[in-house]
Amino acid sequence: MFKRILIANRGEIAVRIIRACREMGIESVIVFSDVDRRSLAVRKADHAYNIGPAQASESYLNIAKIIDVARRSGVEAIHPGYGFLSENPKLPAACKEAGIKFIGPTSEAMEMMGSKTRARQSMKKAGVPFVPGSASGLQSMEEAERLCKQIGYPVMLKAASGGGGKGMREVHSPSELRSALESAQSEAQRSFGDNEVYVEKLIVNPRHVEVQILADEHDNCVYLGERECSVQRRHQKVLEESPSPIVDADMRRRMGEVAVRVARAAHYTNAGTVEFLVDSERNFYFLEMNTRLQVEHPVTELVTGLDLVQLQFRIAFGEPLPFAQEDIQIRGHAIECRVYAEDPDNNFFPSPGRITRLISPSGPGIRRDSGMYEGWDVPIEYDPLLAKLIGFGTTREDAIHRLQRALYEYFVGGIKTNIPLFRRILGDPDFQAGRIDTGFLDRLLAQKQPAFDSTSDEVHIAAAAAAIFAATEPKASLGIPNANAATSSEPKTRQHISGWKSQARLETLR
Amino acid sequence: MFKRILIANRGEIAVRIIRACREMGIESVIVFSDVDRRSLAVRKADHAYNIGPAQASESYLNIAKIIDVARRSGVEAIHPGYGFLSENPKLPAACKEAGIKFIGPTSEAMEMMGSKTRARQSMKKAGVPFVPGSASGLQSMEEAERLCKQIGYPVMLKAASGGGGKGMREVHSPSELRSALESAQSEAQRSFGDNEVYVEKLIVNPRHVEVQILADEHDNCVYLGERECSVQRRHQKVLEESPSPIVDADMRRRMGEVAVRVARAAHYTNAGTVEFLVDSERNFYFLEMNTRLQVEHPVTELVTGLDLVQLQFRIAFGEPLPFAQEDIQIRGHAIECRVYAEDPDNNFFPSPGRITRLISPSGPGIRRDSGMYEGWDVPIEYDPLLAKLIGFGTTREDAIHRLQRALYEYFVGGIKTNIPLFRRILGDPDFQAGRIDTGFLDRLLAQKQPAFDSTSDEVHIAAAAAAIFAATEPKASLGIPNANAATSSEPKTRQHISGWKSQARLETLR
Amino acid sequence: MTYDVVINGYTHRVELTKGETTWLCRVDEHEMELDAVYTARDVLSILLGGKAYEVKRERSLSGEQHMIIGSARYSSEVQDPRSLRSRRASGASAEGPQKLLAPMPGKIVRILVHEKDEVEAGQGIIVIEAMKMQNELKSPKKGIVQKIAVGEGANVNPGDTLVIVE
Amino acid sequence: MTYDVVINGYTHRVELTKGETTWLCRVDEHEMELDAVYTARDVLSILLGGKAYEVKRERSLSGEQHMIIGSARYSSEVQDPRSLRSRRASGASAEGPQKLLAPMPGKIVRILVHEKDEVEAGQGIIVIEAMKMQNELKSPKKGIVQKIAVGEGANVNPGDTLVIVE
Repeated sequence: MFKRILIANRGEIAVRIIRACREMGIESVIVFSDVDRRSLAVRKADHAYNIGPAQASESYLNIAKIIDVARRSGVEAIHPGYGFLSENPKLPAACKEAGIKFIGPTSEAMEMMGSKTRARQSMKKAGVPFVPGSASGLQSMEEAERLCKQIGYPVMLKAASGGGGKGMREVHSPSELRSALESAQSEAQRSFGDNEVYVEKLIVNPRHVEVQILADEHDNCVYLGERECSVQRRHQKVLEESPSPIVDADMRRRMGEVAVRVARAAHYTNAGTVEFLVDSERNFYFLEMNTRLQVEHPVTELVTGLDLVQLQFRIAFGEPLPFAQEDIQIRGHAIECRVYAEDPDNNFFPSPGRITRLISPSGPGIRRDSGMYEGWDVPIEYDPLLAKLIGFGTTREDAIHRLQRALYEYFVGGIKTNIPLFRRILGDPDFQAGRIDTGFLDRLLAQKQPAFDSTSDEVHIAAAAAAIFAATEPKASLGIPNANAATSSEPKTRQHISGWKSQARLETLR
Repeated sequence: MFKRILIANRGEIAVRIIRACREMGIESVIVFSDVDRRSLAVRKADHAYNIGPAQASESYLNIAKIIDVARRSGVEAIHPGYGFLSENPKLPAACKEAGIKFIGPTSEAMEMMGSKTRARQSMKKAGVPFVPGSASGLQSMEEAERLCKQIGYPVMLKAASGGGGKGMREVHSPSELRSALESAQSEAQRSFGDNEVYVEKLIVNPRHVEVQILADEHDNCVYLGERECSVQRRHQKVLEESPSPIVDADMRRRMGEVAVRVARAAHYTNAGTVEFLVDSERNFYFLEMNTRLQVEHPVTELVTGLDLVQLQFRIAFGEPLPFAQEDIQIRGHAIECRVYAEDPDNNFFPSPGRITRLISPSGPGIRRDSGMYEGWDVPIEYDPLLAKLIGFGTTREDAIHRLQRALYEYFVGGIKTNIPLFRRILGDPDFQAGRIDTGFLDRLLAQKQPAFDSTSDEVHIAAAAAAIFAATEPKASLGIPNANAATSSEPKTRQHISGWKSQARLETLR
Repeated sequence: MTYDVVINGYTHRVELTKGETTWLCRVDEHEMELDAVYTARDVLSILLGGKAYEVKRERSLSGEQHMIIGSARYSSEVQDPRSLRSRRASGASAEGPQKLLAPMPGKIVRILVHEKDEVEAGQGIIVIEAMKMQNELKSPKKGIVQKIAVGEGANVNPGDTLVIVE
Repeated sequence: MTYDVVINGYTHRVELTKGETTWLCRVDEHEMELDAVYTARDVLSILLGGKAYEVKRERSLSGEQHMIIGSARYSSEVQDPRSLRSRRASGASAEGPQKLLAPMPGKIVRILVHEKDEVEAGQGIIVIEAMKMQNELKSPKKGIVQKIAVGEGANVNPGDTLVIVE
């Protein structure tokens, strides 16, 4: 196995990969930006190198710096995690040039899948089912109008190099087309440095179901069941589960076989995910392939009993898959909650800052993949994902109750998180019945919250407790007394910002 | 399902049961002694009642007080956990009288299994394999001498109402018999209020393998695979795993079928465990039946995907088992470490006191069932079990590496724990090869530790770090600044004891 | 001690008296004898009769405070009735011109109104990008856009005035 | 600053100089420039060149201190060379009569020696029960049992003298 590898990422996924390294006896090398010196990943890694300022473009997105550290630290391979450079074919290319193994697919496979339009073309050949739409980028407003008319409204505009919902626009009538196209193109340009946009038939309230595949370098490829990812906000996944409430054994086999066909058509290797749209008749259409480890990979690990990151290492090292398709058994049900630093009471605004108090759930059926700890400052520069809380149960109902219990225990102080949102989702009758689609969460958030009874016993306890806190901890500090720098390298900016922030919040709240 | 139940226990198992209640929508009622006011169980329960002073005899062992609270709080059932009253037939009897459901077997089944000698007699009828020995308690020294001669030395003396290794003595020659018998009888009297002792052939370095069974009240009974519990210190289990490295599918079926026969012979209901001794030829002999939930039940939960406590509730409520024997599938491997408050460097002396720092492991394949938290004072009056760390892996090797990684992360400050012991066990070649028996741990502890290199880089870092701590936190307190009483009800004694303790330790260390 | 405690917008009068080992506590008309102990900073274990509550205090740097009891989350503000300051702090109104301030550091990616436009309370006014998310800031009140203080593409700090609605 | 740091019984001379953002640190003959920051009380993150170490300080109420680095655990004692006190504290010897003290609260269940018995260092002397465990206390030195200060069945507090070995 590899002796030493580099992790070109941060946050919970960097910690996840470091843990897999330790379990396999591989030395981990982490790179970090100035604001991540105290990150949990740096605490846990065997080696750590600063690669510059907070801005990702000058650190986590800078291939030259990462390859340089890889050379200096003498690693044999690089794991990109998700986000950042994970789907940028230039990284595997640079690795190849430097004689370092990239833990993921080849740059060719990545490039092909990275461009939605090129992917469509080759997948068509492989006989993969598709949502009707333009097989290539829109060259002009005129072409767009013609195609949309021909496909029929509503349609969806998508960035060819897009992902994570950026550069996507729904268009319900010809009148909306021009502005939608322009903003989609500008967002695509801003997000991916490529303004190519294509058009697809819009399937109203589809489900988003994806299939995990693993392909080794000896022509073996298996599917590990599906993940239901329909609970989304602004095209961002919020909660995922496996198996999907609507997928039975037969549909699982059919989707899995298509997914394997997709992977083979792209000569794909290592772990990948094939995303499908599923309509109300349970027809599924190929959406795209994600050429990396997914945020939500743990739900698949819990129902298959496998470790995907360890398997990624084995595949990259050239080992054949240790099992065949028929050895894969799905057992039980797993659900993942993505805990974000955002304020559900205030339009889900980002909520960076110091975590002053952290009480984490544990116990039966609970897995926690976290990048935070008490006393840590959540930086303002990066994605707000703090941790993933995953619940396993014998049945879907058990898994829901597990998570409700765990959320009951979970407490993050100092910053806002979306933990209350998950209490709402898991308690919703439609969710509990498995009646979810990509419109589910918006509908839920539009609902009125149940009326509040200001005379309940619990309210009296809350009032009494607030008074007791005030009487006994009048000016207890928000900081962690001893969690300061041994040297005076504490970033001053943070305090400054906090000061501003509090004033800002107070005034806007008026 | 029950609306409300009472938990007649404390520590991690009380928390475990409270969590199961919350997941099933059952209100939990906890009882606590004066020193447990701040226990994690009281924090998490829905209702909590003080039942008196620290001494178990006046609180957790006091049936009258517990039944009284059960009546006042209007519970429908009582879960005894393990230890304390869990194997005392008087509790189910008192429950029956009070019209409260006991979550466990009937007092009759418990009584029959509680007396090793009576158990032997009826199991003999059921054709259960036995270690040769006296079927009844020893009446006199003369009878003891005659029987031991007839069985042949070495022999083992055992308390008839015993458990947890108390009242057990090995006897290797007639000359040792008298003193061994006397001390076994006195310890049995002290521990169980019953000095009955019987004798068995001593199987040298046996394995200790037990089978989990579940029996509902509709005559269904299944086995859930086995647990290997051979890693013991002074007959106390330290680490358990499932499956056992030496049990194959055929042996599992044969042991399971015997276990079910044992349960049926005793008209047993709810969860129980049948313990076997296994000799070097993999013959297994019935040892005893534990008529309660076991400390080590989580390893079975991880490899079966079931929740034993939730199933206990269902069975006690009168539901039939939701599955048949053929539905049970064992997948993967799980290992449990029992984290005790004891000092491995100092003869495993108990180490109560305040937990000043707690960093707990999490992430893939790690389950933590804990009764401790940072700032909590571990009381001196009870069993030193603080928490259970359970690792799951696709294979036994994976599970070992998981736990090694988790122990790498685990940190408990302020008191001593046996965490370093597990690092030794999991790193031992014999353990890794599955070559373990009840003598394994004593042999391991007798081994010299590898020589220490005082010039390694890590030693220099340790020295530098110690100096930096001294330079930057010269008199940092051991207490948790804000974790003091809102009212002045903090037990004074603790500080007093701590003061004494430190002095005592210092002097004895000379 | 006496406090006015605002829970989810409803004000309660709380009278606290510290007893030997418990708190005598009067909330509005309700007398309660609470056994309350800290188990950690910001975490109280409270027993009332047989009922057990774990109350966690959630504080954000903005000064907001919530009481978490199990799955329920109550916004709470504690006022000392004798203190004028807190009175004033809570006595804010929507009269007069309102500033729309940047709630977080970020970049202005779109401005959705022009000066002199009429806007509804809650209408989207400006889009700011932070933590890789685009967030729409809404008008604090119904009125006229008096001034737009920033341009698209500008980087703003928390507290910067973005727009004034008259 | 200069310290004598005893790691697992071996004394190292440590010279510390606080730099701008790092510590210049000389351990015996080794010069190191350490980037050391606290991530929590008793937890240091240390970078040396590319190597990363998390060092956790384990302190027990008895005053013992260990440095935990990954799976390794080093007993450590820090002495200020100028301080006599620490010298004396560390300069303990096994000369003269030694008291065997109760290390924990508990109950004496068995006494294994008699006064005037000769005992080896490490020989079992007395059995005490606490936290539901029986623990055998061993002789601190080779010598003669001078006095047995407790009887079987007695309850003892930490620090109580149990036996004196001459």
